[in-house]
Amino acid sequence: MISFKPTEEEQQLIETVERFVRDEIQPNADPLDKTLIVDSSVVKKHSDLGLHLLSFPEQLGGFGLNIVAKLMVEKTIAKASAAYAVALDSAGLGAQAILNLGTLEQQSELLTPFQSDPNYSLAFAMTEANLASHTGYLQTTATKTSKGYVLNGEKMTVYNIGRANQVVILARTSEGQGLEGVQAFVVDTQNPGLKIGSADDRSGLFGSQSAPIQLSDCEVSEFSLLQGGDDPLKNLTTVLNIGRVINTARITGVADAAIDSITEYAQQRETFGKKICQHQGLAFFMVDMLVPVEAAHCLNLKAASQLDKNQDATVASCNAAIHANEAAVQTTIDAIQVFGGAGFMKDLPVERYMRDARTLANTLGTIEEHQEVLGTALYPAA
Amino acid sequence: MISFKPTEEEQQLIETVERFVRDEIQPNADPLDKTLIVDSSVVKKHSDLGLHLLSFPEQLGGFGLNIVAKLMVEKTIAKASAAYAVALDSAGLGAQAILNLGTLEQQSELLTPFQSDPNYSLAFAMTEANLASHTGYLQTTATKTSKGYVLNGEKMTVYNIGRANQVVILARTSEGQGLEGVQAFVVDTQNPGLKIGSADDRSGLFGSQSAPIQLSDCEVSEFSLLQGGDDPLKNLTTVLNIGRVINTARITGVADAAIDSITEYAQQRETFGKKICQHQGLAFFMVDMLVPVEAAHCLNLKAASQLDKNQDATVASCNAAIHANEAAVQTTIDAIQVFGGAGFMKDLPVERYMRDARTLANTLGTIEEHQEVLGTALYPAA
Amino acid sequence: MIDFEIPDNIANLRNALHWMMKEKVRPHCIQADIDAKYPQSFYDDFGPMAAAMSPGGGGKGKKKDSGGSMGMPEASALMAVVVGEELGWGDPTMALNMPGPGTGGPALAARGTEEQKEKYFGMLKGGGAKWAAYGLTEPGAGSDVAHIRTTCHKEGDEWVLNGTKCFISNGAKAEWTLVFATIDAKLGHAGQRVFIVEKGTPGLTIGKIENKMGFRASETAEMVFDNCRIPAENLLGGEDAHQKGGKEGFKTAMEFFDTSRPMVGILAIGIARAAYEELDQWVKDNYWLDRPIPRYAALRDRLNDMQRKLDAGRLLCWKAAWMADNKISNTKEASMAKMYGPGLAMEICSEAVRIMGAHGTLKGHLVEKLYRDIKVFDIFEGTHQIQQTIIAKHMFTDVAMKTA
Amino acid sequence: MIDFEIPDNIANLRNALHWMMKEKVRPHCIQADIDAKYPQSFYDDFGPMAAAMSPGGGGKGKKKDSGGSMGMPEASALMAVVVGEELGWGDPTMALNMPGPGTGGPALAARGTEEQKEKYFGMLKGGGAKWAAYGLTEPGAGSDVAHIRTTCHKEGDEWVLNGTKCFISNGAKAEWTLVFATIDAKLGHAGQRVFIVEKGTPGLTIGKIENKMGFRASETAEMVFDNCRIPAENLLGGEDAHQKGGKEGFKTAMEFFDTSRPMVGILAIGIARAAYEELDQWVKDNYWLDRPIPRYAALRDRLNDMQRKLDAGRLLCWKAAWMADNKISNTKEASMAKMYGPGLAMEICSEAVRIMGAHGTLKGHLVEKLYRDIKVFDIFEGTHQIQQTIIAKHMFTDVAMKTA
Repeated sequence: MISFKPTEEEQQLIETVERFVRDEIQPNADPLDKTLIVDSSVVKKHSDLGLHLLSFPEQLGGFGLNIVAKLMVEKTIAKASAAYAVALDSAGLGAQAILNLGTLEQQSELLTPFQSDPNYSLAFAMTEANLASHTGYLQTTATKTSKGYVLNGEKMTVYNIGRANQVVILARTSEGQGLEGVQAFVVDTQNPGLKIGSADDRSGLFGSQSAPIQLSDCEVSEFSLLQGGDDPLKNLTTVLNIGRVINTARITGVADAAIDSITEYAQQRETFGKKICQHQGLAFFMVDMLVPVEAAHCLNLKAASQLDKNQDATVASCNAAIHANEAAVQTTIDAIQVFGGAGFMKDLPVERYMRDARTLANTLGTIEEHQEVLGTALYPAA
Repeated sequence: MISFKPTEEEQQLIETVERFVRDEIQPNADPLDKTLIVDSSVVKKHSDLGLHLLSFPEQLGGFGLNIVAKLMVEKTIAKASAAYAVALDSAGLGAQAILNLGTLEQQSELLTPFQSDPNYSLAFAMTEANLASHTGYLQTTATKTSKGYVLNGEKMTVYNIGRANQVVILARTSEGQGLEGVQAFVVDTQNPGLKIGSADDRSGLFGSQSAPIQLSDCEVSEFSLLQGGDDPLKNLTTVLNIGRVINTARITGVADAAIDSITEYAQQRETFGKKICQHQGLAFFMVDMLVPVEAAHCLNLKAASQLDKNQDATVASCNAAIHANEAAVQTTIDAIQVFGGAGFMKDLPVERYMRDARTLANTLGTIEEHQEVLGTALYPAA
Repeated sequence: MIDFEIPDNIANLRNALHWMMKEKVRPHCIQADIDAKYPQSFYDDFGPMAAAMSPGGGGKGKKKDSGGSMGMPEASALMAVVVGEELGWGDPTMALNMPGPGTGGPALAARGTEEQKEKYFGMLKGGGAKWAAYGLTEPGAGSDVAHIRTTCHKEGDEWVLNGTKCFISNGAKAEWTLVFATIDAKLGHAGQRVFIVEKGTPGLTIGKIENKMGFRASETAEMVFDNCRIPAENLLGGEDAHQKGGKEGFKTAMEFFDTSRPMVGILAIGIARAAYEELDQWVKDNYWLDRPIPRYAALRDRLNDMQRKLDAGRLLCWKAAWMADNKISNTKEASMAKMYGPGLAMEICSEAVRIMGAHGTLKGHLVEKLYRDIKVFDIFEGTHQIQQTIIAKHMFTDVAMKTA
Repeated sequence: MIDFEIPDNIANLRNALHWMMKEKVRPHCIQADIDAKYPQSFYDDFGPMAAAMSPGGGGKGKKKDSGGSMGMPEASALMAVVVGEELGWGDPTMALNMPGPGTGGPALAARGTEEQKEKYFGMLKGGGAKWAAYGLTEPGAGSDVAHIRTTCHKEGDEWVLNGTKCFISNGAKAEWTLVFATIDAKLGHAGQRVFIVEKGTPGLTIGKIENKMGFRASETAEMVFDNCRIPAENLLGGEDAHQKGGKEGFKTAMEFFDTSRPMVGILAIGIARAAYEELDQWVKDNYWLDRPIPRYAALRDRLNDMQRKLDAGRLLCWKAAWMADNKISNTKEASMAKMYGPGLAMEICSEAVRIMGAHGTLKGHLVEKLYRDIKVFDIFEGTHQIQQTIIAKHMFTDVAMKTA
């Protein structure tokens, strides 16, 4: 039955997260953007609350929370600091891949360390230099050997790789269209065949360090391969759909922050003898920012809800990602317009929103990729 | 040297046309839309002024006017009535094709009748049912025989065909990319192999009747083929570029009319105790209509100027066509918004502007075709 | 729990309405556009069944009847928008053509006295398709509800109405019309009264039937009141309702926007979905199946964008309706739904016509008709700009907004 | 005659500037963005030659010098926009970084006394790169020129300035700055005065240098005036100018918008062209040459749209400039050029970054920098909304417009 009401558990969780954000993230958001240093006490408090393991099953120390709840948490944190949302997500899509694609044995061995070590971290490597994140054109290969697999290729924009213990890598084991023939491997970051490049310097998300990695005859054991369970292609698709929903949650969080900032400013600041919000032209301009962000959030909730029901959320998650990318990029650009010259200065967070929204929008697949995935799903050429 | 100033001759011509429009077209615009009957006295006065033969060389009874001047004339007429602009253009692109592609003998024989018979008329048939006006995919064929050519195929949206004496038909004489292999034939509308379908009923341009034609083993003489002169492909391209400029001139004329109508209305009508134009939100909305129309007109002037200098105007004319199509369609839609419910009623001309702009925009190649032509010209695949 | 699944009973109703639209309405809609009406016989056959199934037909006034023999779900704003999308999809004019009390229904149900409800809902039952109408708009007022100029004054047991109403859907054929008037324009909202005016009341004449660009199969009439005398008992809600502090008339005009605006939004989404489906098929026929043309990637992106925005608009309507049902203040969300749907539908219809080229403007093609039909959705029930103004008022709550 | 051909002498100048931008500026622009400045030595070498070639450098004040040894065309607004596109293309910050009088130049040339012109233009000549600045904006005033709060009052032979100016380009390194102040805010425009304030004048301190999102290689300073005493002869235009009915100061602020706005428009077009060219190459490298990917038609359409809109914006700027040169009132057209260029450039930069995906946000890519640089063009010299207001005033001449 159609409903927009969170459960009571979700409501309570959000209130907890809101308190954490107000006390811990909000005051540290600007310092992270300026210093690029993640405050370790924030990381500690985040993991004390168990927020890093929300979606882990209970036997692995988590709360077994669904994607809708995870979406709400990520949106709430990103609203204060998108970089912290990324940096604090130490399990992230890598752990999600292990949960969805790994055997129980793999899950247990690879995810148990999170319970004892608050600094334990997993990264996820998909994007390649050519053609951005077009998974259909991944060139990293995994070749079967007698002892396991040998990986070769290059990945870019691997978030949190600097502190990660393991990294889940998508590589091609056979030719195929789209995700066919692509499988996931868990590789120790100490593996001598894996080289982490120097940290990326990006427009935004300062502090959520990403870097490229290079795989040169990187040997991994048979155990590293996540077999993919009952339906490997479907399950890998699900992992990427979850990735889109989480990234979209962060993007809409940033857009929300931008809207909050102009809403407040437009009611304080006067120009030409009136509050900014009392100039009808500017009021309409701001209203036009609101609607697509609200729609993007609804689309994302729909995708998350489908994932929680074990339905194929490919279309819904691509829809949400595209809508949110467009809305958040435009909203954060337009927010600067409302602030005028002051919006361009690093004294106010609004310029950070613009850089962070843009950077998130180009993460884990761009609009170009989502369009391609959508087109293939909805309008297969005859 | 860059200049936006018309010549004195052009200035005088426009003043003449403006008088003609004010006296003859303006009062007849709404009747034509309602009755679909072209007023013959308007046709007579139009030809008395020689406006139907503006671009003919002097030896054929014309004024040898350039495309820039023709653009200005067509825009001025279409501003009052797009349907009259089409209906009064009895020589039209058909004559243009004969001038640009025909021999002197063909020009003389095929165009001289215009001087003696004010009702003489030529049509131009390019568009086909499949893929709209994608000239690259024309399927009408002309096969060489001992006596001449045999044409087979179907054309749609042939304006003025009902009263035309001759029709210029684009047909494929050999395989080729784009316009390669396409040639123009002049066919008598009495030819037994040519069948004119029943008149189209379209969204707009009421009165400028168009119809489809069917060619079934339509035999034409050798003389019917317009050889294309020194460089047939280039010259045919030029004809189509001219067609775009003229159609774009009409479209911008309609957009101008819509803007004039809202400018007047917004200064008269009050809502919520103020003139419409004093509501800043609506004033900005109207300003946003103005800019793209002005830009479209500049782009079209550039294309016309290039044609007059015998330069390749393919890119410029496609740019102008796309820009004008988008701008005029949006402007005429938005003009109705300014009028509110009244704009939707046939008592005011503003709903006609919306229908006429849309119909012109889908004439002689849609945005899709212009994009394809542009893309091929500018970004040839490696 | 956050959920987007349509419950089975609503889905069944929607599917049934879809079937009726596809089989019974679509085949006639182009001709009805040309004739500027569906024949009365069409409504006599189709109308009663459709009205019974249509969520908007009786609104909440029908709630107690609606759980009955048709096995229908309980009426709700959410049900209305889920099912209503099919009305827009079938033929936009159907949304206003459906026999029954139409837009006047909810107002009568909510504000009428028991006697008024019994008499006037009863008047529409039995004996073929019958309509009622809602007379608010005036020439010169448009979206400006506060500036109604039609006057009323009491003379003995009667009210006397003078003025002109325009753009009244089904005004000419309505058995009765709810008419808004003012006892004194200077009193503003407090002076407004609503009357039930029966067809054929002396002093009421039907002015011109509008000749419209689109939405032609829906009749739009002018109603002229010249010393039109109405019995005192036809004051909506009775005299008592106006003793409690007034603004009853204005409230009547306003309070149903919270559910009617999402409904207009979803009707527009339905129309846009119809255009999208036509285009999808056309692109398949012309760009994919016949030959490998390089433009297909470009067109596929356009189709992608359309289906995405359709779903975005749908969810905005659902959310606003869900809020209404759950008694959560939804004025902002209802305006967002109303603002987004018609704008998007105009965009999609325009793009469909554009891509279909010379075909797109040819009468007989559904998209040609939809292109002319859709524009008015951005105007009635509060223009796009009125919605922006309302949303702005809710966005900037700390500062008193002027409508400027 | 309607004509769009660039005359040879202007084309030569443009090509020369393009070469300089490509060879001398582009190789340093990413590092300058990181350092938030070009080194002084860069300007000492590059600056004088560039300033001599740059049309905006001296404006009309340099007209009589400019026909000389460089074989340059006569200075005109049209020449400025044709050539100026290359400044934006090379590095947007260059437009404000160019040594010389900058934005203050035209005002001094037009309004200054002969003595003032001789002294202060002279001060910038010889001995390496030197700058002047233009101090109009205040914290809390923004685009609201009428509400200047910096005060001036006369004490004997001196004027005393108090207040704060912000967002002043080259403010910290300027040899002199034109400073706008008011003798009495209640007098509005009539109370405004403009002063030439020399670097190091006691009472003038340079506040913070802004840390900006983009446009970083252009210095933006705060200037604080605390009982800053200026000799009476530094009142721009002298006392006499203010006896004629006032508003001299306000006119000084306004009258150069007719040529400066098309210039801002074309700078934005130049920036957008740079992003478009980067994207074009990237698409070629990634979508065409390497492998046959079906998306190329979709991306080609995007490139088509970009080059078309670039030309549209270019022509709007050309037209506004041509009108200025031909003494045709161009306020509306200048605002149209200013409104269109920066908006378009933001759109193109954003789309280029988007299509380039993970590469697009990586520092070191030109588009990443341009994306951060461009936004401010839609703000300075009158925001987008200010341009809309101006255009509306010209569109609706019959009705007095409020700025509301």
